Amino acid sequence: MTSLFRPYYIIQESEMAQPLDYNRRSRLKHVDQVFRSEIINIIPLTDMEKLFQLRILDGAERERFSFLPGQFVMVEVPGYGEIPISISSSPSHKGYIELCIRRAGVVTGILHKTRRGAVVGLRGPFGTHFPIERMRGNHILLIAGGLGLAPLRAPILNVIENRTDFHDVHILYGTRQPDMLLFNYQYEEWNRISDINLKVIVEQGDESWTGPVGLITDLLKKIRLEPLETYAIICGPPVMFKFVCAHLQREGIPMDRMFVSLERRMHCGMGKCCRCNIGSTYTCLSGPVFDYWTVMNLKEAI
Amino acid sequence: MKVDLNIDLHHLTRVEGHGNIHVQVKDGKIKQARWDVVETPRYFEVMLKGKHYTSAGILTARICGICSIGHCLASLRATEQAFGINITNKAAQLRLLAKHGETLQSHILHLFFLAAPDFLKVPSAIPLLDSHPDIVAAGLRLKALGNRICEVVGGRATHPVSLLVGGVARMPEGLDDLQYDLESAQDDLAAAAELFGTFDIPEFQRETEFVSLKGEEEYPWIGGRLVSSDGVDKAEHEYTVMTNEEVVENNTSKWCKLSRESFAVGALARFNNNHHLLHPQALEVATGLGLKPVCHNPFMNNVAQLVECVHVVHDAMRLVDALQGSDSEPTLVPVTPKAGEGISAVEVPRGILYHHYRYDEKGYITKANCVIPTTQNNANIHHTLRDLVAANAREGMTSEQLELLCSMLVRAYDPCVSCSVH
Amino acid sequence: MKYLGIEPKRPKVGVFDFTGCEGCELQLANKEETVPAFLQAIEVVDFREISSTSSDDYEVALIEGAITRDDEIRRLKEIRKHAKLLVALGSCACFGGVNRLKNGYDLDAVNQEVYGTEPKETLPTQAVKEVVSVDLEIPGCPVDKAEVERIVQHLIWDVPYQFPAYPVCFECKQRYTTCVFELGQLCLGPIARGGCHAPCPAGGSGCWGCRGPAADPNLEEFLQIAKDRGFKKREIKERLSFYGGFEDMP
Amino acid sequence: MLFKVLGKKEFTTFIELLLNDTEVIAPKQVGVDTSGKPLHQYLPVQAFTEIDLSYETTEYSAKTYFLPFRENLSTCSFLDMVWDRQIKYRVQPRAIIGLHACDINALLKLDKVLAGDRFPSPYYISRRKNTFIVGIDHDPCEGGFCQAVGADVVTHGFDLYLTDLEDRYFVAINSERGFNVLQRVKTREPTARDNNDYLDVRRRIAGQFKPLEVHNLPNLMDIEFESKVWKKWADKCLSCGSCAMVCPTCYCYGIEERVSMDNAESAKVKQLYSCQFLDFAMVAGGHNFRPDRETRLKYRYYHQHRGFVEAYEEPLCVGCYRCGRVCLAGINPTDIIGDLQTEYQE
Ligand SMILES: Cc1cc2nc3c(=O)[nH]c(=O)nc-3n(C[C@H](O)[C@H](O)[C@H](O)COP(=O)(O)OP(=O)(O)OC[C@H]3O[C@@H](n4cnc5c(N)ncnc54)[C@H](O)[C@@H]3O)c2cc1C
Ligand code: SF4
Ligand code: SF4
Ligand code: SF4
Repeated sequence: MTSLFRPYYIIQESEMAQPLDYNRRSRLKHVDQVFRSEIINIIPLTDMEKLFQLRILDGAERERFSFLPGQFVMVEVPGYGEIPISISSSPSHKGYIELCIRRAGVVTGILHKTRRGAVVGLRGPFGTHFPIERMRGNHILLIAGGLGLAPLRAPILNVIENRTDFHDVHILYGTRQPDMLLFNYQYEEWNRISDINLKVIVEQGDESWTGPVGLITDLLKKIRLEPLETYAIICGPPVMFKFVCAHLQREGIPMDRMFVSLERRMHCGMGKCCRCNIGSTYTCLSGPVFDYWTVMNLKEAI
Repeated sequence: MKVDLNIDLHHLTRVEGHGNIHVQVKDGKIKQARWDVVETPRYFEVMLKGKHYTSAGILTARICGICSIGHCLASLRATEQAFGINITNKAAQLRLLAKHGETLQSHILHLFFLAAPDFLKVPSAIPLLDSHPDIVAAGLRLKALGNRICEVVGGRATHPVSLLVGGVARMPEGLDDLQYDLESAQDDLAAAAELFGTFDIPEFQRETEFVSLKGEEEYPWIGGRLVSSDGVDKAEHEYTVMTNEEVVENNTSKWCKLSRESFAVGALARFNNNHHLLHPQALEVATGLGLKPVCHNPFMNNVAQLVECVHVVHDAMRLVDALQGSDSEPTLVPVTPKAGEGISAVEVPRGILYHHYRYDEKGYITKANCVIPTTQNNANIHHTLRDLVAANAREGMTSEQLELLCSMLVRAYDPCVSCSVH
Repeated sequence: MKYLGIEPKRPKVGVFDFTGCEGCELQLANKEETVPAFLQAIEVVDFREISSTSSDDYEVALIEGAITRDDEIRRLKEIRKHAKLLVALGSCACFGGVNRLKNGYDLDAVNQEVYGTEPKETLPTQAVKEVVSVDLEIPGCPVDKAEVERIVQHLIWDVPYQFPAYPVCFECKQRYTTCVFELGQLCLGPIARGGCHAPCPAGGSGCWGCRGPAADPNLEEFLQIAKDRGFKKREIKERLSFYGGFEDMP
Repeated sequence: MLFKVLGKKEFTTFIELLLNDTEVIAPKQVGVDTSGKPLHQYLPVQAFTEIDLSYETTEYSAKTYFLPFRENLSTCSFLDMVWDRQIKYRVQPRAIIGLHACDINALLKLDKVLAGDRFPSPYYISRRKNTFIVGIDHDPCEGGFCQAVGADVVTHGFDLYLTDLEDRYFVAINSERGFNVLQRVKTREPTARDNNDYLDVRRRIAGQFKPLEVHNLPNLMDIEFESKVWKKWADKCLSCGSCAMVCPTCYCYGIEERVSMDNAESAKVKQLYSCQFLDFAMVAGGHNFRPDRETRLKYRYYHQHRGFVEAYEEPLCVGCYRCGRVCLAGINPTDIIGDLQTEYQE
């Protein structure tokens, strides 16, 4: 007797033939495959953060990989775990991506121990992005606190590369101490570009610090805004963006012109594990980039 | 003749628990030859007081991490005796199977990982990983088998969870796999026998009284009459006649005696008293390794353990067979506590173990007593040590050599020191 | 073996036993299929129960057992001096374990009962952390070897290890075990720390809480549940005090 | 939909056919509770006699056959800097007999998240497509409120669906696979009497449910976000996750990766998790987005009766009441929803 049921092999089904493309939300089912990617360079930034340059090993996959500023990837170190990390490099940059990673736990701890040449897994990109297109022709405020510069660096680079599309561009960055500043080797470059206003502030200075001391909102107060023609992107810890957004709101910037990137625990990036839910909104699908109005409306968001 | 020897061994290694060996020979005269148990006392008998009957087995399992199943079974049996409960045949078979698992696990641990390094002249089994990987692998496989049996029946390898007053919680799953594993263990057992055949077991005889359970139709493990090779024969509840515990100086363990100044329990005692009930295959191994009853060489306890390993593997196969074909008889009978006294004797790897409880009508313990095999052996170890030193304190013997010999003697008893100071 | 370019360091480990059943030490030799790999990942420099080599040169000290005598206190303090990382292995070391049960009695009377006229030296049972500072506690009676392996791996990688935050109940459910409350027995599963894979309820005994309380246990509600189901105060108390892990709870 | 009538004897033959061919999961009695009521579980069965189709409910849902409590997602073998990944999806066909409407509806909801949507899960789809489902009608179970959440009837998501007409089964066929398998046994076309009897049974069942107001929940959840009801129930919560384990629709999970002791390989294991656990929303550095029981308990209801509705126009909960039954503390959806409604009315 022939058997009653024909096994269904998912990998042989026609849908599976499509190439891996997370951005186009393909119907592809092989979502657990990762791009094997090589760490091509490791650049220490501070005691806690390192910048990793990663190149997807497979040429065709590398060609196809594209992302928008604000999106994140899931980085897997097989055996240790998989974590969401915002892409810190410019979307126009093909060939490799940059991830700025703080040592915080198991996976990040192991990543900080790896050496150039090690291969990790990447899935993505996932999530929403900053609406750079919509921002064209407006004044831009790019504000980061602490590690918030990691997700903000992609829009910064994107804006710089397309500087003529925007009016005034302000980049404001604050950390607790001078030795916690990220990418400090780049400020010089960013500052030299005429017409970009970069300001850095720390909460506590040290002997060598000559810049301003205080909170990020102190920098904001010094900027004259045209609220209805301004877009703002704010990345940093919740307390920080709450204050900044409240300030900007008072200045008259509409809440749906301010964008923040939220952080939640994540295990899949694909709206399955539920760990990133805010209320019942998936941060990985509807976020991490939200406009401030949505954030205000999400119960338990901040 | 001028023989001066000194051994001052604190915390003998490769035994369970803390004990010291002190030997002093001056001018060929033994000044002292001592085996002192210095383990910290734990007072389980007191802790048992006021405990509910459901706690007793779980608590007493913690007397010993190696023979936890033995303690648990002795405890359950004592409670069942007190309440007048008869467990079903199936439960008895399951318990015996778990016991066999423990015997195998414990004996193999001792033979391969605690005793063998002496014969192979290394400080532990760790270097054997590189030098004798096959031996280590065979030992680990056999030990794993023992643990698997315990796990399947008892729910966990150490400190069982399925053995309850009234029987066994459930019929285990995975008996088929177990049968397969038991059958495949034959090669490793043969290899073990071959290995021990190559070992240089010291020639040393000391006339000893051996105490064990008395097998009627089967090699004895759980309950039954108590015998000694000097001819004492008592019922289970008369255990105090067999043990005569006394507190001694320098020792946190008590000492026991019967017809002589001390007696021995354990694999060799069981073998000497019950060899005729061993599985033929086990007897064959015994003969092959030169173990014949009545054997008075304490070092041969190692061989007796190996012989028992062969026996329990075969007996486990028989039990698994019987259990697989068995009917729907329950594994657990209802328990109603009542006031009373219960005494049980169980042969655990290191010898005969007694638990004795008195219960109030609500099922709480009012008095408890446990007599552990190593407690019974300690006096004998001590006295044998002296004779061993006397026989070897001759010209050419160095302190190091004698220390090794003494250590090997103590290890041969496979003492479970923390047990003995429960 | 090297992985991702990380050279695993091989920590020098000493294993030391105090008042206990040595069941936890025995676990180190259990889970036989990985014993060789385990012993290659660490360098055992002192482990009296299985080895005759001894040394003071260890980075990690695994302490088994509770502390119940003066000489043990001295020995433990000495070990603390040598060890970079001192680990309490098993419930005896973490909470005092079943040994703590004796603290409920007058020690002289206890001694009298067991040793008659020749009392032996003994102190009230203490957990290791009550005597010296402890860097890591691995609870369990006995410890779960798989968990020990994972913790050792995390030590080798030098990344933090997090114990499960969930109670035993969860693992029970994952094993398809019929709730032992349903069978009329008491169980500490709802408030005891998981990670053991719930052998006891599955085996038919109910959980005795050997791993101590779960993260943020709801003791109040648990007591209510136990009471509602007809369990007597004495029984509940006996259960909670069994391994000493719930000692600090109100 | 096609309908057929299957005699009871033929039904036995039919099940035996399945048993001979494939792994069969069915309701099986596993014991009795303290009050003597039989306890059932969906478990693998070897013989027709082990199956008890008259069961009221099971402690666990059949979810575990689609979303196992623990599932190995992939394994990696290492070689210094590089590694090689292997993924295996479960493809062995399996049949589940005797699912009630709520459990099939639960699968349909899981389909929406795990098989539809932007990133379908191959692990789930592979199990789902390889499972042959035979449902069965039954009288409401105690506590069940499936009718209120629209889960008491099911129109698709199964292969065959049985309605017991005493001496025969009325069979609804919903797949080609179901049709083909049924052809191996003798069936007949339904007569007018069969149809009538079938509709009678359906009517009888439908008439037995107790009402529970849920249609306003999405709104109510927002309005009652600060309600005292949450604290009242959360104070009882043991954070043990039992509710999520037995629920047919809870699908949250965590990932655990492990390296073998010899560093030669690793496994990525998915473990179903529960939003009631303390560390559910905890991130590195120790910040916890839901540190207290109240927000965690509220979240579960929020997800089921508001978030899911927002996304798919229907609640996630199918009203099987398993979470209510399993909870030692007596927390249950009917009382919580009832409390919310009462408070709202006041
Ligand atoms: C959208 C997004 C973008 C991020 N971008 C960056 C970045 O550019 N640079 C950076 O350094 N960090 C970033 N993070 C935070 C980063 O994901 C966590 O620091 C990281 O997950 C910690 O992992 P661990 O294994 O080292 O920590 P552990 O404490 O060991 O965490 C264990 C697991 O918990 C989960 N987890 C813990 N913390 C977080 C968290 N904060 N967010 C999400 N999951 C978490 C992960 O699954 C992790 O594997 C981002 C987080 C999100 C959600
Ligand atoms: S914790 Fe348990 S197993 Fe470990 S030593 Fe103590 S009594 Fe023995
Ligand atoms: S179930 Fe309870 S008693 Fe058993 S091992 Fe787990 S925590 Fe310990
Ligand atoms: S929430 Fe409760 S009632 Fe609803 S589907 Fe899940 S278990 Fe059933």
